[in-house]
Amino acid sequence: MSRTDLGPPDYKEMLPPVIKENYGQWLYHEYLKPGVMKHVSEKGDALYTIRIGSPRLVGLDTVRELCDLADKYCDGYLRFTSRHNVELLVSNEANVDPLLAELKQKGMPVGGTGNSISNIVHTQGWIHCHTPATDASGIVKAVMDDLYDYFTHDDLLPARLRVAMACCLNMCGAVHCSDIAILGIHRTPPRIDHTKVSKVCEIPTVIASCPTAAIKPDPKNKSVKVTEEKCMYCGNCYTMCPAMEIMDPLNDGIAILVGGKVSNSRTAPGFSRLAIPFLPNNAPRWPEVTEAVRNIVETWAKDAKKGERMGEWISRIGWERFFDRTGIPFTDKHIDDYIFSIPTFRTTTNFKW
Amino acid sequence: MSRTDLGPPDYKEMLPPVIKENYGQWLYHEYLKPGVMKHVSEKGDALYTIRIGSPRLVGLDTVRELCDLADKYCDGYLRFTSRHNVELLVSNEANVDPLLAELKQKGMPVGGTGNSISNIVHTQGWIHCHTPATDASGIVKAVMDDLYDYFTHDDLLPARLRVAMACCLNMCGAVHCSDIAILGIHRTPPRIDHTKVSKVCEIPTVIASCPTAAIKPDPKNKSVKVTEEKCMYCGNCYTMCPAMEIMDPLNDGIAILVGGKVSNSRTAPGFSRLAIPFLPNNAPRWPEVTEAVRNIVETWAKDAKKGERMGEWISRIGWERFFDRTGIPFTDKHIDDYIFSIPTFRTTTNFKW
Amino acid sequence: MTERKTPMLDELEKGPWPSFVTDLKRAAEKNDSVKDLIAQLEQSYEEKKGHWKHGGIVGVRGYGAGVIGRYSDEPEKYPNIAEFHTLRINSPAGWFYDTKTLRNVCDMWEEHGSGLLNLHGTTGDIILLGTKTNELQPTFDAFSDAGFDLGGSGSGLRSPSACCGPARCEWACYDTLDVCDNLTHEYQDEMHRPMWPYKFKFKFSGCPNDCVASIARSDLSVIGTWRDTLRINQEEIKNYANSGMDIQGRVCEKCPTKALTFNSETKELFVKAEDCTRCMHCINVLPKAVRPGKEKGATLMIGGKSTILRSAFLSWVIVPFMPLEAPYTELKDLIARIWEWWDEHGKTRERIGELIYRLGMGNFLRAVDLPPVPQMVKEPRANPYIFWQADEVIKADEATK
Amino acid sequence: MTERKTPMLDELEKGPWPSFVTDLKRAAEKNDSVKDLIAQLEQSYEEKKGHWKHGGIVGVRGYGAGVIGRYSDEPEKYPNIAEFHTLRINSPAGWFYDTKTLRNVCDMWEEHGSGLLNLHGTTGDIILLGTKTNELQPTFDAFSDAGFDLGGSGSGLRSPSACCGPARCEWACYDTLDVCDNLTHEYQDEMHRPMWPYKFKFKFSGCPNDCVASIARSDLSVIGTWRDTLRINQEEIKNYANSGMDIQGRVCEKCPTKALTFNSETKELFVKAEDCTRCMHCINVLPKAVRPGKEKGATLMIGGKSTILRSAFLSWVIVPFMPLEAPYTELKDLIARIWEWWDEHGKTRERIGELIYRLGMGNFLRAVDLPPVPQMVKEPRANPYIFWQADEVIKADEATK
Ligand code: SRM
Ligand code: SRM
Ligand code: SRM
Ligand code: SRM
Ligand code: SF4
Ligand code: SF4
Ligand code: SF4
Ligand code: SF4
Ligand code: SF4
Ligand code: SF4
Ligand code: SF4
Ligand code: SF4
Repeated sequence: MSRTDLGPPDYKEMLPPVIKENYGQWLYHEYLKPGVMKHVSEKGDALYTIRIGSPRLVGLDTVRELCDLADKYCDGYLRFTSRHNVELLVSNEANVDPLLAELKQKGMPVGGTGNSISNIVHTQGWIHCHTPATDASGIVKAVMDDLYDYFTHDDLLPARLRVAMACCLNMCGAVHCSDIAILGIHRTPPRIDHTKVSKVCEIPTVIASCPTAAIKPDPKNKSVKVTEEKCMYCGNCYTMCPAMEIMDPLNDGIAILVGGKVSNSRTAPGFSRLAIPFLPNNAPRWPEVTEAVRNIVETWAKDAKKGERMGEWISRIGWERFFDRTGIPFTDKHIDDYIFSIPTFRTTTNFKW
Repeated sequence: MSRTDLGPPDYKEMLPPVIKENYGQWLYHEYLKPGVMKHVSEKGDALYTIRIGSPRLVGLDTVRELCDLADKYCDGYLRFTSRHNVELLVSNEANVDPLLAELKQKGMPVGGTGNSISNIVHTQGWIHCHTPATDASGIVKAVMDDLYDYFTHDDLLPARLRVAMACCLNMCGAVHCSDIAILGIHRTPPRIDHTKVSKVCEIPTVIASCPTAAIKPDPKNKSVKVTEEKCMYCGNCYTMCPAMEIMDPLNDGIAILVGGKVSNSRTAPGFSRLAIPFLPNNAPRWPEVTEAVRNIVETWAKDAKKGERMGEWISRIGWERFFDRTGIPFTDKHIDDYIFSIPTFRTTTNFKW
Repeated sequence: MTERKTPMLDELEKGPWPSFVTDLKRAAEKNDSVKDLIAQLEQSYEEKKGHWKHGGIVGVRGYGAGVIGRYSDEPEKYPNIAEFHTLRINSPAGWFYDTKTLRNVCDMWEEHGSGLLNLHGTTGDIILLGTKTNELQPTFDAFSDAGFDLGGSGSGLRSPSACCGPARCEWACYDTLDVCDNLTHEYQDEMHRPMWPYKFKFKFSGCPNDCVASIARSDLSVIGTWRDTLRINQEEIKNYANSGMDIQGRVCEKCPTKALTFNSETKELFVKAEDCTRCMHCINVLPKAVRPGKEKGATLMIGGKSTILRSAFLSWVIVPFMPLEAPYTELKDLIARIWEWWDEHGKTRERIGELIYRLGMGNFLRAVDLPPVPQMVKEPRANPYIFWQADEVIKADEATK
Repeated sequence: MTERKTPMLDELEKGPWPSFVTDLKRAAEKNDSVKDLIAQLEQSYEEKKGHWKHGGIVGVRGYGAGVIGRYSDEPEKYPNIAEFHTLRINSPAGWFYDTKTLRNVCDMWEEHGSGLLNLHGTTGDIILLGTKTNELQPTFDAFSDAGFDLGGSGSGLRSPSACCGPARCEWACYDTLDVCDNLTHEYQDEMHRPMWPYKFKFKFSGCPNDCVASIARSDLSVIGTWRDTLRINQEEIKNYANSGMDIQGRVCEKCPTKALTFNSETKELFVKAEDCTRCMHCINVLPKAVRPGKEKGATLMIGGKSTILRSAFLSWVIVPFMPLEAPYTELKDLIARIWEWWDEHGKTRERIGELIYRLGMGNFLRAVDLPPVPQMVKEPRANPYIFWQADEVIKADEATK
């Protein structure tokens, strides 16, 4: 019988020799070209990293192809990044150019370093989850196709650009702190199947799951009822109770949030904030979404100072200008009405016309 | 019989002629010396204002004395400021110096303009209110005595200094947005007189009055009970119900908050924030309070750049440095645990040691 | 009447700042209630404890507000302050007085009360501090005859107040005194007969310096501003520069939007108008050279208040710009809509800001018919908990029909 | 098994970015479940609606986590994905692989499942995407034999993850990979047998650039930092300056604390150490010339999470500096105290950050025995609603005794 609680494999055993020998002794790095980095150690050793864009949802053929490349050029070593790119770890400088040539020939995108867009961190969508308001992989593909040049170049954008996508507001893609967040949202209250509620759900848990206390017991039906004005369609109740259907093809769609970041560089990390409350779910290529994202990216690229990330740009020019310059209409939806709303209100006369 | 709903007297009738003639046509002003301003109109007319510090709680003798001065030097016109100072409105330049001389001789403080401390906005305290945790007029007198030079000079401080004092957390003195706020606080839960509750109070209103839902019905006693861990001694219940005594001489005292402001100049208005959670109620001259205020003022005066108000100084150096430099200990009390606490937490690694 | 030594209060007659104790003592010479007040205060100083009881409901005929009832909790010991109520007298806009009027106030109050007063209360009223129940009506009658009226208290409109504005300040962007006076007269009923969930305050500041602290201390803050470009007098800029003023350092570098450039050669100052947020800083530092623009009006903000219950709020923008010309119809219409909504939905002791917090700005804006604009927020929502109105979504049953 | 046209998905094979559809189609050639998956996905694209049902409880022997159950809601139409569960395989720290291992993963997954995977899931696991209930145990057995184990799911510890740290980055202030690996092994039980109020995540970043987004996406964020002064190599500064880098503009002016001064004559850069908040900016822009200091460790932060329920939180500082050396006893002791308190007081689906929000930092700090320090807050409280502990006040009955 298999053993339990073995834990993950030992990372040390899978590090390339140049890393083992220079572990903790790296001195600096250089960008040789987009997607190609050189790390130099105190001893003078060098490691070359080639970063390749990945759809993240891959089949075995692709993985084996990557292994072939790593075997051919990297002594069998590669890694994946926190944004799900592939990094081929080249110890021998002579292998860099041939590898790049082969990648080019194979059509595999090299890039994502420095002032570029990296891969879109994303989630399951219609591929595998039960609460999505949209697909994830499809939108990511459409957007990355559209922004492809910004991945393979690092001199077109003022700063790095991190886009994330989550198919529902659970936000598994951690879109809440991204330069641009693409977020699937529901827009109608759950539709309750009263015949199922008492069978498949624990009523007190369902009631407790609602952040706005919109759910009340409905003893007559041995079920629950929802005060619709209070419901903001989070789907929490559905996660607790499959009899409260939240998916609604007529109204589900996408919201765009902008200006978040994670790093502490210069400015503190911050949340992405609502730019576009709703875009329709136009599969298979979501033209409204790609267009909206491109518009935001290009407005920023044109207007920001060098080194200014999306949120830094917005905080310099002000949100009133952001809406002006992108041409995005401002609506009541943009104004927070949840727990921490008050600190987001403009409590000063200092604003721009 | 007297008429009702007459409204306030017509302000127009009490304006000095120079104001009537130049109403809305003032062009600029100058500070001639601390407490002495000259306003010049587009027509070239000038109005001289002499600002005098006032204890605000005054008797008729003082008011009549002010009237005498106004009659003698100001054609009978004077006003009061939003911080309860007196302003003598001199139309005839020749009267300025004689008036100043007489004020000096009478010991009436002239100042409060420009980069000075103005009067302390304050409240009733033991003079007239039923919920105070301390007196107001007494502390104000003690602090203004101590900071007197900063009132009569405008070149000792980096910027204006606005101190306010409220005798309980209702904050009638609007201490919540002051450079320095002196605030009376209670520190123990209300002591309930069960025999009186049902007679003098409306129990549901009392329960609803508690911001932390610490009050529950106590049907056995026909009264209410307080969950002590939840009570933060706001005294709201006492305002609704005199049978819930909140005053507690053993524990009542003073908190100091700092760094608030009201004007939109440079930075947005902001709240004063807790610096010292508790100082004892040492009437009649509250030496701990005067000492604490002086320490904060002098640390700021020494350390801030010209033009930097208390809060601007603190936000430049950081709160960690504020506590260092003033020598005030940081405690769990300083960390917010009310509704909007989360946005006050340090959600970045960017801090100073 | 209790005569006693007051060693603690005596300490407060020392020092350079004018002493309220001295004023109390002088007043006590003419008025026995002040003697008791001093004695009770000395006792409070000794015991570190107030000695006033909850105010009962006292007032004058036809009014539900303007009087704060107050009773000593040791009436046997201090019989002259067994009753010691205050009257709030609505002050003239901007707190301008002539001595005739002020002397008259003194005379009336000498006759009817303790002779103590606050000039002014923090809301801005003349506070007549201490009289007996049976003096309330006569006091009111006297003041009314002299052209005064009561201010607000309780769950109604509180006495509005205004900065000196156009009367004494070059920066006033609207007539603070006139708006204050006009609205105070308009809303006498709302002020004198409290009938709302809680109190409501107006304060009027002529510019963003906000000299009446309206943003912090009023539910509806009216703050002057301008829509066009601030005006620069280049001659005066030169004069400042020549007199040694560090314009680059003290003005340009402190401009929050970096909208200013100073040409140190020509000694000229330029503003990038579309970046300026009208913070007043450059105007404040260079009052002779820089002034507000010409297209003037006010920003309306809502929700300012102190701590109770949901902690203090600063007012936030609801109308970025409203021209304010008498008879202020647009402003009054909006006020009517705001009060109506608050009155309908507010819980007891829930101020307008807290109600909006509870029900959301979207609902508020729809109810009072104001268009949402980005000037209302520092930043848009970070959470995805967006409410959709019925007409914004497709009903499943409609679609299937 | 359903063969059908997929005109919508076909559209997603166009364009330069690698297509998941192409990968699906290639996988479908070898695996029927992927054929059904494609067909069901095409239906989702047509209908704009997901077709997965709530996961039932499935798993492997001895484990309560690591498997997400998933069922098609049209099992008759798509019988090969009637069951289509994912396994979460805990990845090696830093996501470093050799091809031998990775090929082995492929072979095992070819045998037991759909052949589709996510490299990686957003928490960092290898996601084996889609297999049947009766394949779960055999899949696990095979992976276990190959040295792999399951990751986390449900209300337990989730698979910790780490940036590449000292393995490939010059800025790592502690050994992210080792801490991650060590703690993951230490807490196997907490990960595999969920028994808490809700999920709990660790993420380890070697420096404040936070390349694993720990501050946003983990309940306990461990971010490298240093206590002393950053190190400047003046030779390299000169090289940068000579190569045309605008050090004044791009570095000094963007330093958030204005701690840097550049002498353009001598081409030297100086830091005022006590002002620097270690934001990394100057280091990021001048990687050859500036580096972190020598006294290294980590800042511990708590509470990071996504939207549910009280909206998203970023982690906040609870320990400004902790040296991190194996066996990480101080860290583990603290974790034990945190979990104990959360376990005792947390409600179902209440993450640690939300619990602290509900009960207050004061209570949290006392419970886990951490000293309050100003580094924990951006700013102190503005409200006066301060709680006092019993031993900080004088009890009335004690005093009268
Ligand atoms: C490989 C990776 C770590 C890993 O273990 O996987 C990594 C590696 C590096 N990061 Fe990162 N970062 C990685 C994700 C991140 C993330 C997380 C994310 O994007 O989700 C962040 C936070 C992003 C944010 O703020 O929203 C991140 C914020 C940074 C920063 C700060 C940038 C800024 O100015 O805000 C730097 C410094 C810089 O580039 O100037 C940095 C720098 C670097 C350096 C230069 C560090 C070094 O000396 O080796 C590495 C190459 C950067 C590059 O791509 O240009 N790395 N880095 C991750 C690559 C993801 C990818 O495929 O794109
Ligand atoms: C008389 C008064 C208005 C009134 O109708 O009563 C007034 C009058 C003036 N204020 Fe004010 N302010 C008055 C209360 C305020 C307040 C309210 C308060 O203190 O409670 C504020 C907001 C304070 C705050 O931010 O906390 C206030 C913030 C300002 C500012 C902005 C200062 C800043 O940099 O933050 C200026 C501009 C300046 O002085 O540079 C200003 C400027 C002025 C000017 C220069 C305006 C003018 O051109 O006449 C007046 C003389 C100022 C002086 O005292 O040096 N006034 N001013 C108030 C005098 C109160 C007193 O007795 O001290
Ligand atoms: C007299 C005055 C203080 C003073 O010494 O000047 C005052 C005195 C009282 N205030 Fe006030 N407030 C006074 C201005 C304020 C202000 C300042 C302002 O208006 O600019 C505030 C802060 C701004 C605001 O409205 O939030 C203020 C916030 C409160 C509060 C808390 C309200 C809140 O929403 O947080 C209470 C509590 C309550 O309403 O129960 C309160 C309650 C009280 C009561 C009625 C106490 C009570 O519950 O019975 C005090 C009566 C004292 C007495 O015996 O006369 N008072 N009160 C001020 C009115 C004078 C006037 O009319 O000119
Ligand atoms: C697979 C994965 C998305 C992906 O495509 O990569 C995922 C998938 C799910 N997440 Fe997640 N979460 C995944 C990473 C995250 C992250 C990101 C992270 O860990 O860095 C987050 C945001 C960070 C956080 O923890 O807050 C995240 C926040 C959530 C939430 C909201 C939690 C909250 O407190 O706000 C839920 C809702 C819940 O727990 O009921 C959730 C729930 C779910 C469930 C289990 C849906 C459910 O309620 O049953 C999804 C199962 C999908 C499926 O069918 O496989 N998932 N989830 C990620 C795990 C892969 C892995 O193990 O490597
Ligand atoms: S974001 Fe929502 S729909 Fe998407 S994988 Fe996470 S839980 Fe599922
Ligand atoms: S969707 Fe969310 S807000 Fe609506 S009822 Fe369900 S849990 Fe409550
Ligand atoms: S602050 Fe409190 S005690 Fe003081 S006057 Fe106002 S309500 Fe009364
Ligand atoms: S003092 Fe305040 S918190 Fe305490 S019981 Fe009374 S109302 Fe509640
Ligand atoms: S608020 Fe503006 S207009 Fe009014 S007095 Fe102050 S500076 Fe002048
Ligand atoms: S008013 Fe303020 S924002 Fe406008 S130019 Fe002057 S200093 Fe700058
Ligand atoms: S977090 Fe810091 S140490 Fe880790 S990879 Fe990123 S830059 Fe390097
Ligand atoms: S690390 Fe950041 S704060 Fe420190 S000197 Fe460099 S740029 Fe300034």
